[in-house]
Amino acid sequence: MDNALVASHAHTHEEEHEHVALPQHCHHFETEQQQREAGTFGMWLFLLTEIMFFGGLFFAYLLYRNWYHDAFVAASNQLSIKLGAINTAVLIGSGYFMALGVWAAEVRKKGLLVLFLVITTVLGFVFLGIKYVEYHEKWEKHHIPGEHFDVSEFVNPQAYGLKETPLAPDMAQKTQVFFSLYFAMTGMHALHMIIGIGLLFWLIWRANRGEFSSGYVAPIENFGLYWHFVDIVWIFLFPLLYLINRHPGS
Amino acid sequence: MSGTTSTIVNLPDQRTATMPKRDYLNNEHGLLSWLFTGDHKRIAILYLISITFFFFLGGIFAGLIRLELLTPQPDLVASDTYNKLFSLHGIIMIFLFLVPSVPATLGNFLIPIMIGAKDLAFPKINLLSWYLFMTGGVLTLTALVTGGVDTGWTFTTPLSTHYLNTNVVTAATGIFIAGFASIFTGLNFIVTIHRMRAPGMTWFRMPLFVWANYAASILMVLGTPVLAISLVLVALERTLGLGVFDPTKGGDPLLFQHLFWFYSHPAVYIMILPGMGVISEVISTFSRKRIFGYTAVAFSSVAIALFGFFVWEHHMFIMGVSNYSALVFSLLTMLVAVPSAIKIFNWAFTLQKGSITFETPMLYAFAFIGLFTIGGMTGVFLGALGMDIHLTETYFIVAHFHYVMVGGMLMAFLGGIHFWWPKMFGRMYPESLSKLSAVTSFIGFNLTFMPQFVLGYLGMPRRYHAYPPEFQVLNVLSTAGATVLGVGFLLPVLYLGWSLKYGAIAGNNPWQATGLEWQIQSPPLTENFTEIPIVTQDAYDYEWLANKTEHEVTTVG
Amino acid sequence: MSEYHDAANVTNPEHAEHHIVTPMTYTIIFATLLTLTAVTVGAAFVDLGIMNPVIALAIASVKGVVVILFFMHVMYQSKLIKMTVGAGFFTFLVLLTMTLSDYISRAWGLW
Amino acid sequence: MHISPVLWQFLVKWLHASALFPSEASTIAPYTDALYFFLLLITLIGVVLVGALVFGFSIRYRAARNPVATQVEGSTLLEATWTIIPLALFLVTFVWGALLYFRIYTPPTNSMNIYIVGKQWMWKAEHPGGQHEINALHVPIGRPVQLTMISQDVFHSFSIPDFRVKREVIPGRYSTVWFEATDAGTYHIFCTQYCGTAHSAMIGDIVAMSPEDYESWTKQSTSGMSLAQNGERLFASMGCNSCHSGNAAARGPNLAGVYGSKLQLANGSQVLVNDAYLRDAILNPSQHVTAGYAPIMPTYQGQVSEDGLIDLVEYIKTLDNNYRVQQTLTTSQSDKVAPTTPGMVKP
Ligand code: HEA
Ligand code: HEA
Ligand code: HEC
Ligand code: CUA
Ligand SMILES: [Cu+2]
Repeated sequence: MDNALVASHAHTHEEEHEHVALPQHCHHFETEQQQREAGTFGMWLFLLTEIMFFGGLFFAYLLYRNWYHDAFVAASNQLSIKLGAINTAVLIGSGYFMALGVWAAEVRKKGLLVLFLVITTVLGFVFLGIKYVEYHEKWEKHHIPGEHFDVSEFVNPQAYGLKETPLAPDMAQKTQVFFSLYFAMTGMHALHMIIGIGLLFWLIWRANRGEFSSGYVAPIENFGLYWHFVDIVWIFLFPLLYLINRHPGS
Repeated sequence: MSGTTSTIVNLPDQRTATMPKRDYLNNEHGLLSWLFTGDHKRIAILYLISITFFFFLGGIFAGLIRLELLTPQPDLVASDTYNKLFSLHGIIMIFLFLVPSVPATLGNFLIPIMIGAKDLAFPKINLLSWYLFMTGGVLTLTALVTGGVDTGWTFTTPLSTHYLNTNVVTAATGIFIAGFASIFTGLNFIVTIHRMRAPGMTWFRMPLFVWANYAASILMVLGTPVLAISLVLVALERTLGLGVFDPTKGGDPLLFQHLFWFYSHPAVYIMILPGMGVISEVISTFSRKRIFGYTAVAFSSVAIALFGFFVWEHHMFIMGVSNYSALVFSLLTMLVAVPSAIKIFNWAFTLQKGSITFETPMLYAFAFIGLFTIGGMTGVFLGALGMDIHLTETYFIVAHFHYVMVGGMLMAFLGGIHFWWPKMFGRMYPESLSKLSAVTSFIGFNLTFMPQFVLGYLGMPRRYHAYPPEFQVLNVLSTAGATVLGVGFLLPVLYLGWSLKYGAIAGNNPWQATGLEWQIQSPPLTENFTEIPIVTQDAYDYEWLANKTEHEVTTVG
Repeated sequence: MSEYHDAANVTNPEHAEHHIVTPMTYTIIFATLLTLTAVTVGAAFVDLGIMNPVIALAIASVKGVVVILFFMHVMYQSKLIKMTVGAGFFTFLVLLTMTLSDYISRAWGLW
Repeated sequence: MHISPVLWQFLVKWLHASALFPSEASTIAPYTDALYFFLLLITLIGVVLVGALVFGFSIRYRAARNPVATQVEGSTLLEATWTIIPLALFLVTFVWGALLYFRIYTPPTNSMNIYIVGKQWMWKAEHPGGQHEINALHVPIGRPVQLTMISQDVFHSFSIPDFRVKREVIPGRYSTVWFEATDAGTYHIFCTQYCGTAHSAMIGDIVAMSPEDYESWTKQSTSGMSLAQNGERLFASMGCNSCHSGNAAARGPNLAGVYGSKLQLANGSQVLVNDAYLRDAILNPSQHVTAGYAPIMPTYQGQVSEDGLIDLVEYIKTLDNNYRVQQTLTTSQSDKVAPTTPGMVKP
């Protein structure tokens, strides 16, 4: 064998890794440090794609918000700020427990880990539940874009007991753009939540078997990154969709 | 190396030569061992088979297109069918063939070996990527057999959202999923290149092939999701009646194009950069010389990737974008063309003072240099605002992008396949036949697409099923060329398949090349290296190689 | 804090840098985020003219950054990760500004 | 030995039918061709240069002649050379291309205006005099012609290769292009933007004729009503005149002479009133409310076709006093609210 080419200290894994040879260690990695860093880095790269994915939607929002500001204000005022705020808190809470879960895994507390993951999941469901209530309301009010979209509430708010300033019919039509974006953005976000909850179930099951309480925290940590990212998207969606212009008057 | 031989092909004595007993191909047996493999080399082979299939499918559509255009009248197929033909030709060739071509096959196979790693960072994700690709491919095929899709590969709204009743959603879903395959490949490469280099393998010791794929990976990771979201919105607009791009609802159809080209311009560099990487390896090997201006070539890849994100609007110059921003984008387009020129000249000067031999991969590399220069320069025509007005949406564009994609990337891909064939399968391809096919496809190619430049300047619009009779002569030439070209592309499949069993045994390093991949057995072991190498030499260090071969015969296994 | 500093150094056999963020930190961050949410809701009801969206976005950005730095541990990560995160937002910014260059200047007229 | 008749036919056809360049039939064409030849030239130089290097080195340094390669690291000087020279050439190209672009997309002020409506899959041309054409366009030579174009459905693209002009025809928004034909003759119009099934059938002829011929053509083919006259009828029948009567107390602003002026909007900005603005003011009135008026104008979105809009726009463009408006008001008054005060007629 070519000596110039081969590490003199080349370690084959079984012999040299006296410290730990976790079962999860993959053999194509030199060390676990390397494996773990690669995992985190890979996860972050994946999150970059998510940034760009939502980025397209955020740009569309930015554009139309400037074009059709009045329609966006009126349509946004149809959203329940209370539900939105509650949902923000719920999601932040869920993120908080996810973070605690990572900590629990790091300090190898199996019981706590499972508990925290379960709370995270429950809060995720609460979020989706509230979202469902909101969607349902839009459905009843015919605010879902498409054939049945109805602008009468914006043209003639008084008839619906609203204190809003009425919109001219042409501007009222543009509320449909707002709701299109609203459903696209929150829908994509909810889809990410649903995928996340699916993964959470799997992680809880594995955590319960003690897989993550012996020093192998990468899956928990990386899932945590995903979950927090979904949080961040919402952190931006909330002000953009719910809080455009809430003060009475203009 | 005595250096007196006129060829550097260095085959082992054929009477005693043997294939290694154990390698990645015979390590495990059975279909399942392939379908569940985590080995980057096997996944590369899976990809190779799949994209070859899609290439020929796309090629058959191309053949039908050319056949229809033989006469000015719309006589072979109905216009709807014609529209489906070029749409599927474009979709299949781009998303299912060219984007994954070099990265997912050669890149998958070689990048870990070139940097001295045992596998990509995430083997399972690598396998997942192939499954996603296949799912995307199958969905596209579904769209094809259940009635086709006729949006063109650009899915322009509002045409795609409101005016067509073909399988737009199925095809878009297919591309969406195949897009994630591409994202995962890129992600895997970036992590691997950052995190898994062997000791001593510094950034500036990496082969340029790795640099080029690294740059392309960045584009895949950051660009593809924007395509994904724009396709999602198109699908939602079709199915649920959302109004983000719909002008009758107040949306801006140009926004779709902004998002689409934000991906699809960088995508053209996803398509060309890995091919440029191949060319660097081939040119260096067959001139037995370090690449001239290694750092310049390495950085120009990164520069192309970076600037590639700033020029997309040049696909929309006459579409109704602001003329001021058209100015900005035109200027940036001129800037992005420079790094490509740098590469071309560096390759040319690599030949200087070399000791050049002309094996098949080298012929393909020469074809690349010539054709890409023409294709790239005509890109500059299109980037010049006033010129683009006349040329856009004509056959001039069709010729431009076939010159860069077929003349550039496809030639590079074929060159790379020939170059690394002995490494992948341990056997040589037949040299004279392959030279013949390289020359055939070069001639056929020029005959096919050179007349299209003229056609384009004469004004023949693209995506035309019938055309005024005065354009016929040039179209006949083009169709004739396509037939030659088809033969040129069909031959390699035949003789490469043949060589799998009957080719001469290649040995570890038939080209006497310097890359780490050539220092291990061919075909490699599943784990690539029995022991992780320590790298002490730069890339393309032929003195190191000469000294090394003087001292010992390299065998691994 | 050091109590949780993974004394056995098991999660990270070769490098000891891996930082375990304590529940205390998490809780502080959690409280900050909730406060900021309340602030942003409150600010929405005050008429600040053009500053309204600016403030809302500024607060959202602060929240986002806090989440990235602490919940997502970027604060304690290598330079590579920090640059990766930066690259993502940079590309998003490119998408934003370069596309806007079209939309903003369309209104300038002449053509 | 003789050439086969098929081949001979082919050669003859080749020589006669496929000129390598389209005819230069507009004032723009020579400018475009000039840039084209410049670009061809640098391409040729580039390709020859690269070819010479590759082939030259290949011959000089082939292994048979040069068995041992000499390793060379690189050269900053050379790198700089082939960065700067192409960059300089590309920048020249950019400037040249930009100048040409402005030339092609900046119509002269004295150009005559023709409206084009694109729809799947035909072109409708509407001359101000009321001549309508389908898949054909008659224009005089020696006179700048501006096309104001819009699509009823998807993107199309109006291309006249012999004039070297082309412009996207966009749904929901006017785009313009101009040319001045120089040679009488018939040239192709192509739709160059893929627009669905019969995209390749969306073609037509542009007939450039001498001013006299054009004159007589206009006379022959008029349908009796000019666009503005059509517009006037619409203006009355759709009730525009009830608000835009020009009376001091009218609910809507006076439209006479508004075209080409600068309007002060309620939100403080100023706009130039052009065709696009007029169209938008009818469809999306609340998006740019004129200062001093309430946003009461209803939207006519979906109630008036693109052709109708063109008629209205053309009418408003030609409106230089309110005499006709008042006339129509009295004739179609019965079902309309009468203006409250008998107004004074503005100049
Ligand atoms: C592999 C794919 C690929 C590559 C690499 C490129 C490379 C380039 N492309 Fe191309 N392009 C496409 C694929 C590609 N393109 C496709 C698919 C389309 C059509 C999409 C559709 O509408 O369907 C398209 C369309 C397209 C357009 C849009 C036209 C239109 O719609 O109106 C433009 C406009 O600027 C353009 C420009 C360029 C430029 C400037 C480059 C540059 O990067 C080229 C740089 C290279 C060189 C410049 C050559 C090397 C230079 C030298 C050797 C120097 C020579 C020496 C001297 C000058 C002395 N391309
Ligand atoms: C990787 C990308 C790629 C590749 C490799 C090709 C390869 C070819 N393309 Fe394609 N092409 C595109 C990408 C590509 N194309 C794109 C993106 C479009 C735009 C689509 C759109 O408008 O939306 C396009 C459009 C396009 C058009 C314009 C259609 C139109 O606008 O109306 C034409 C016309 O000549 C054409 C021809 C060809 C030919 C002759 C080949 C040849 O190189 C193919 C050669 C290969 C074979 C022929 C198959 C192998 C051989 C056999 C199986 C033997 C038997 C076959 C015969 C003898 C014919 N292509
Ligand atoms: C109910 C009254 C009313 C009717 C009917 C009406 N308009 Fe208007 N129009 C207005 C008012 C008020 C404005 C100014 C405020 C604004 O811009 O919305 C206006 C503005 C305009 C403008 C913008 C130019 C300017 O000077 O502000 C145009 C053009 C116009 N109208 C055309 C029409 C046409 C064409 C019709 C019929 C198809 C029509 N209007 C019908 C009330 C009306
Ligand atoms: Cu209209 Cu193509
Ligand atoms: Cu491009």
